[in-house]
Amino acid sequence: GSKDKETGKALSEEKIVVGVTAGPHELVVNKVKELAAKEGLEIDVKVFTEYILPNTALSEGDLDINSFQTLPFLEKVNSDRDLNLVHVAKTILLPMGIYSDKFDSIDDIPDGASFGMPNDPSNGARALIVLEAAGVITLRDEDKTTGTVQDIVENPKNLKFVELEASQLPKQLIELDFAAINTNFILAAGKNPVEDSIFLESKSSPYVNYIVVREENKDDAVVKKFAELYQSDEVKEFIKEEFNGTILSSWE
Amino acid sequence: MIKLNNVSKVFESKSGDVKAVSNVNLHVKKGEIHGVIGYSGAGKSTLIRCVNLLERPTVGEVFISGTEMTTLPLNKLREMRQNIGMIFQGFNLLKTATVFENIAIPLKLLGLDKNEVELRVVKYLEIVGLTDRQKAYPNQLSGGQKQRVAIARALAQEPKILLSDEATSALDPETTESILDLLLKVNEELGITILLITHEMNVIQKICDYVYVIEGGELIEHGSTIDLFAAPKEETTTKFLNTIAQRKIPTSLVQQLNLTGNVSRLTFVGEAAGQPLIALATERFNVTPNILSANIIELKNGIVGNIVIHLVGETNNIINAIEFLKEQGVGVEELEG
Amino acid sequence: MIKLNNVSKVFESKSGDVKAVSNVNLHVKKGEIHGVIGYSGAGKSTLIRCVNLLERPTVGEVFISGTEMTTLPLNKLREMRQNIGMIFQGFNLLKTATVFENIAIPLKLLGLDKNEVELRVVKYLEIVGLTDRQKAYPNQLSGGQKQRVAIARALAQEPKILLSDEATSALDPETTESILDLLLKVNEELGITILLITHEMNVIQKICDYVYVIEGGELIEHGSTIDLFAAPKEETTTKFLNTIAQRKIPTSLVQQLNLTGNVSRLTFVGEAAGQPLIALATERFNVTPNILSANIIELKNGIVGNIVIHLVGETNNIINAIEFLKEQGVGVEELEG
Amino acid sequence: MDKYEEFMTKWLPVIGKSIVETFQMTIVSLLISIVIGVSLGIILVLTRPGQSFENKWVYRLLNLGVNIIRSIPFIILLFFILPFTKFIAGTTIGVQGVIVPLVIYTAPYIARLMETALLEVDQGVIEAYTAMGIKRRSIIWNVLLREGRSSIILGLTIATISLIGATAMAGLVGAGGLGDLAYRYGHIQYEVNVMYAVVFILIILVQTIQVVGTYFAARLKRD
Amino acid sequence: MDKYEEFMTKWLPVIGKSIVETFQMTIVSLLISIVIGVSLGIILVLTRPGQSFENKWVYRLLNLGVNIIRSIPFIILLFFILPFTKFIAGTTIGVQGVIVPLVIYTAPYIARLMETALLEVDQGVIEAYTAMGIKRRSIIWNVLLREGRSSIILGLTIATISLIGATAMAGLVGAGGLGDLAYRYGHIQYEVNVMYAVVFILIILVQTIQVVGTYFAARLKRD
Ligand SMILES: Nc1ncnc2c1ncn2[C@@H]1O[C@H](COP(=O)(O)OP(=O)(O)OP(=O)(O)O)[C@@H](O)[C@H]1O
Ligand SMILES: Nc1ncnc2c1ncn2[C@@H]1O[C@H](COP(=O)(O)OP(=O)(O)OP(=O)(O)O)[C@@H](O)[C@H]1O
Ligand SMILES: [Mg+2]
Ligand SMILES: [Mg+2]
Repeated sequence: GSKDKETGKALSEEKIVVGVTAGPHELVVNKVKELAAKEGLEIDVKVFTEYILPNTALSEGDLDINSFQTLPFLEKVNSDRDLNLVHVAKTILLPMGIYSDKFDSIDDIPDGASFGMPNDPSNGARALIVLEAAGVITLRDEDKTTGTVQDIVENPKNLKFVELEASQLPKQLIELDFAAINTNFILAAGKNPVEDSIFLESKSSPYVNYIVVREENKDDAVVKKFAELYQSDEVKEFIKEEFNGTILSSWE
Repeated sequence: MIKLNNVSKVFESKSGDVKAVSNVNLHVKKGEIHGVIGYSGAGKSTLIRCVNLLERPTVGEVFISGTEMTTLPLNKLREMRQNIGMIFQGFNLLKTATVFENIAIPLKLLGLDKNEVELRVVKYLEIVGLTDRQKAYPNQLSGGQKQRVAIARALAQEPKILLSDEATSALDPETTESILDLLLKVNEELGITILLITHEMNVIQKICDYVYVIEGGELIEHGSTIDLFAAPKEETTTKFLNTIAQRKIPTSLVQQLNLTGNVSRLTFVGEAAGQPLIALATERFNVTPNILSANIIELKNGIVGNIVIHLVGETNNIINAIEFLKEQGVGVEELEG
Repeated sequence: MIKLNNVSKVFESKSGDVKAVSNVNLHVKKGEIHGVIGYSGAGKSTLIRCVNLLERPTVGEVFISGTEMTTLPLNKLREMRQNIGMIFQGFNLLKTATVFENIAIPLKLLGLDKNEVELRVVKYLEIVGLTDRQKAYPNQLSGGQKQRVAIARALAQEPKILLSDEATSALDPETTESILDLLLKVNEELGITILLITHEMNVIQKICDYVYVIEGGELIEHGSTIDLFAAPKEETTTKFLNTIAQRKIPTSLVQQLNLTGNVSRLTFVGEAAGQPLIALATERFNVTPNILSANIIELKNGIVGNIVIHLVGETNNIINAIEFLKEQGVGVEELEG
Repeated sequence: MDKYEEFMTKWLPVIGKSIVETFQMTIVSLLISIVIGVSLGIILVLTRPGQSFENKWVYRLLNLGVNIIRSIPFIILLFFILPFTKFIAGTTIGVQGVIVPLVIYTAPYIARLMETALLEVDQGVIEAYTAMGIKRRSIIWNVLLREGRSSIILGLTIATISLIGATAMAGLVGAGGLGDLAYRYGHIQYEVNVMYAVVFILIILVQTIQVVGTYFAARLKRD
Repeated sequence: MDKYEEFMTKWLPVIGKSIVETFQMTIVSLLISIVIGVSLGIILVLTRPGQSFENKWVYRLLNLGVNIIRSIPFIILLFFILPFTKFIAGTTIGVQGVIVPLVIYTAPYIARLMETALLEVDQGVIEAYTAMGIKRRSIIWNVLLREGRSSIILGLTIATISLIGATAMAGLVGAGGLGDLAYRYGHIQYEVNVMYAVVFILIILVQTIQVVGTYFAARLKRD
């Protein structure tokens, strides 16, 4: 458990600490926690509203497992901070969509329109990838998962890019012409991604989320058990019910 | 001008209620200078603060120029106060302002124009002798200098009424003298009405027309300065008077002259003091006067003389001489030989 | 006990340097009471604050019980200060503490045990007459009451040396009298050494052995109280003395008696004051004395008499009588008829 | 040197822009907050029991209002009042959109600091000016604010620095600024040099404000 | 009524847990911050030019240190000092992990507020006690802190409320608490009722602290 802070040892079989970010990841892991409890595994869920710390804390042994991130993000953090974290299993996919209060289709977007996008680099890059997929801009052909507004090579509509806190985009949508918004936030705002979006990220998106652990624990029994519980049918059912098909289980 | 009707003030506090002023009546007519004396804690400051309602009387009425103050709305009260200057026991200067500014700021705020403010400040700084310290801040001043700034501030307002709470108590005699001269001058020339508190009898002696003696919040004695000096009734009053006029014959003086015969204290007041009555009496009744102690107190409105006299002569003549003096309005009190 | 060598203090400020104390020498021996007088702003407070180094002299040495204070390390200075009590011109009480606590807290901090603190506080509260106000906070006290708390605080420390800056200036004569009696008592019984500032000559008269007169930061005159009262040299000193002893013949008294002959002021000091010299002289030289004004000032260590006398008789006799008085040590100053 | 130049060409414009944004946000919201906060502080002091404008209801209401706003953490306040921000500023985005929440956050805070400063002003002087029949408005300006100015300046210095801290969260509504730059590029992107540069700039900025504040407070104090 | 009950059964435990977390964070870091902050404030006042422990270097260094820490917005500070937090607290997450940054954020802030409060204390009384040969340590306790206590309490009230505000960001490091709850459910998940409930609790909490603070400050003030 959390007392076992030294890295390099196998994780405890009775109690693990799992880090998640607030929102769907939290909800799903709480479901996993319920299931685990029945099997004698105690899970302590730590909820973060920030994206770096769950990784550094994992690396330092304050967490045993985390479940909140996509691969591009994990790779960036690993290389930035010299961490040794590895992904062990897929979790959920939250497709990002493009939404607008003013226009019904991407084609109606006028010249010089304002485009709202998340201000954190990972979601920001993702938004640009989605926008490119919608055919509005072209990005530099390097690693697009770390792209920023500076990496746009063509912007025929002269869009203005407004970077905002991801969770507030639904509220501020009225002030923008259109915006890329994460599914969890649009859901929370009472909209349906499938019906309300004017463009939705494809299911083959690289932005699938993963369970992540320290390298030395990747084969630990308890990690396997946690992954199994996560990918169980009960959880799958839970995701379906809870999110109405807007968030997908991505592991088969 | 100032009239207090049955004014009382009670301070409530957890350590018990304090009846600071009880049922005091007081009346200062326009152009008069009245003084309040009393022991420390007698209620003098509280009383004077009731005049401009810094302290609201618990009971009683306060009239200024005929206007009842306690029921006035705030803006009227403010207007009334513009004519009432006050010198505080604790100075109450702006710490962040120089001597000059401490006098100038209130004048500016009272709406005087710039030149007038400048003129007045310069004038009153000169009067209190602080022209060379005008750029100093209060924390760079001596106790007496702070007091003088406070005096200058109150006078520069050129009010119709001046309330003064121990204005000269921190001052040396010379400076006190000059401040008192000034008060007399503004009183005579501008007709300013003054109610002052002091514990220095020379202040009373020099400028007061009338005196109130307060003890335990109550007015125990009051009267014109001359009456009070001539014939104090209460012990407290006497004690205050003793500081200015020795009323005992010094024993050492008694030794100096081998006394036989009658020794009397004569008190001359007003008219009586103006005439050479002793010379007349001694001539007419053929007795030799020997003055043991003479104390002439020059009050604002007259003189009170206390003369301890040794009369030598025939017993009959002495009796007649004393009779004559009494008839002329001289107070006579026989003392033991 | 207290010795200042050539002490000067200059305050620097943007509005110009102020030479508050210039080159002052002063020496108070153990068990003596010395007084400092001078006009407002003369530098008295600054001088006394140099004694316990609240103000560090710009130049000069300060010796207390033989120890040079200005070079002492802080902890030694602190120990020295524990024997020096001080009464401030501005009271300096804790606003957040009651009267009782204001006296008790310093005692506690000086390491006295609880009972002793309690005993002393009760004792000194009684002495300054504030027992019934002991639970009040300073903002609930009158000016004189605050002063008395400050006095009680300083005395309760029972120091070897007491510095007092206008301790009684806010007090009525009666209270002043009782405080002075107390100071005399602790001086006599405990041998406490006192250096005090005052502008009230009756304080000097009653308790001081020696007097310093300061003007513009300089020591312009000093001497034993008797010498100073008998023969003041400086005008400033005279002005201070005038507040206690009328040295002019009241013109009204002159009118009372039709004077012809010699009018002189006689000053008796010490021994001379003890003998019936006037009686002797008038008898021996057959002149008739007429006392116009007699002023006997009882000082702590003796008497100074000022008698204005009218001598009637033959011119030669009068001259001889005056000669005789001069021989006997009486100061004689002829005044115009 | 090369590395240094590279860093400069890449980041200098970004940092420069952030500095401008920080200044805009800080100065504009500070000025508005001072006007509102100081007024509120004065009212809080003057309407309390025993003071010259004693008014139980105004005092209680204001006190409650200030407390309510101070209760809400800035991060929540920022979003809580979005509709209000939109109404006042016309937008909830960018520097313009963050001024309103910053003011709402800072003004009650300044009010409280003012209260502390003004309560220390000697009642005796106020009394002296009251006795002279001087208008209460004049007394506020010429006695209360004047005598309290040293503490007021120290209070405003503290508030300004806290305000700069709060602007760091302005990035949440797209206003940018130095704090946001440090967070996004320094922390999340792990461009540590940017973070150090920004923190260094912030230190210089805050140090300057504090030194100036302390200097004036000391100079204006006269006891 | 049903809806209400449903809300209660679902959220009461969550809110209860958050309240406990907020109290833990606030009280522990407040106590430590007061000890450190008040000490720093006293040193800042006593070592400045003209004061009894005048020491230019200590003063400058401390002043600079306080400024440096105050320069860094909390959100950045939180991450900037992670290694230090790990070293002191053994962890960087949870309530335990947030105490260190909260203290580092609050202590210098309290130091500044103390400075303002203590500078107002009448020099005359300090002088009187110095003249009596009383130890400077005793003077600090019995004069400086005693006479300044009214302002000190108001300052600490302000600091406590700001600290509660800062704990709202504790969610960033997984410490939970009321602010985080409001932020997470209110904004990220749009459970507005939770947000309202939490904001209401915060208002009650802050109002209580302020009322208690104002009451004691007024009671202990004697002029
Ligand atoms: N801190 C200071 N800075 C500048 N000047 C000062 C300072 N303190 C005192 N002075 C000046 O030094 C002179 C002497 O002051 P001091 O307080 O010693 O006078 P004092 O004789 O005690 O007068 P008082 O009888 O009025 O109390 C005065 O002119 C005063 O203005
Ligand atoms: N605010 C207050 N609360 C309680 N008691 C007070 C208050 N103000 C004054 N007193 C008490 O009322 C009495 C009268 O006080 P006041 O200040 O009028 O005396 P005073 O005659 O001016 O004395 P002094 O000559 O010492 O200045 C004193 O006993 C004092 O302690
Ligand atoms: Mg009084
Ligand atoms: Mg003095």
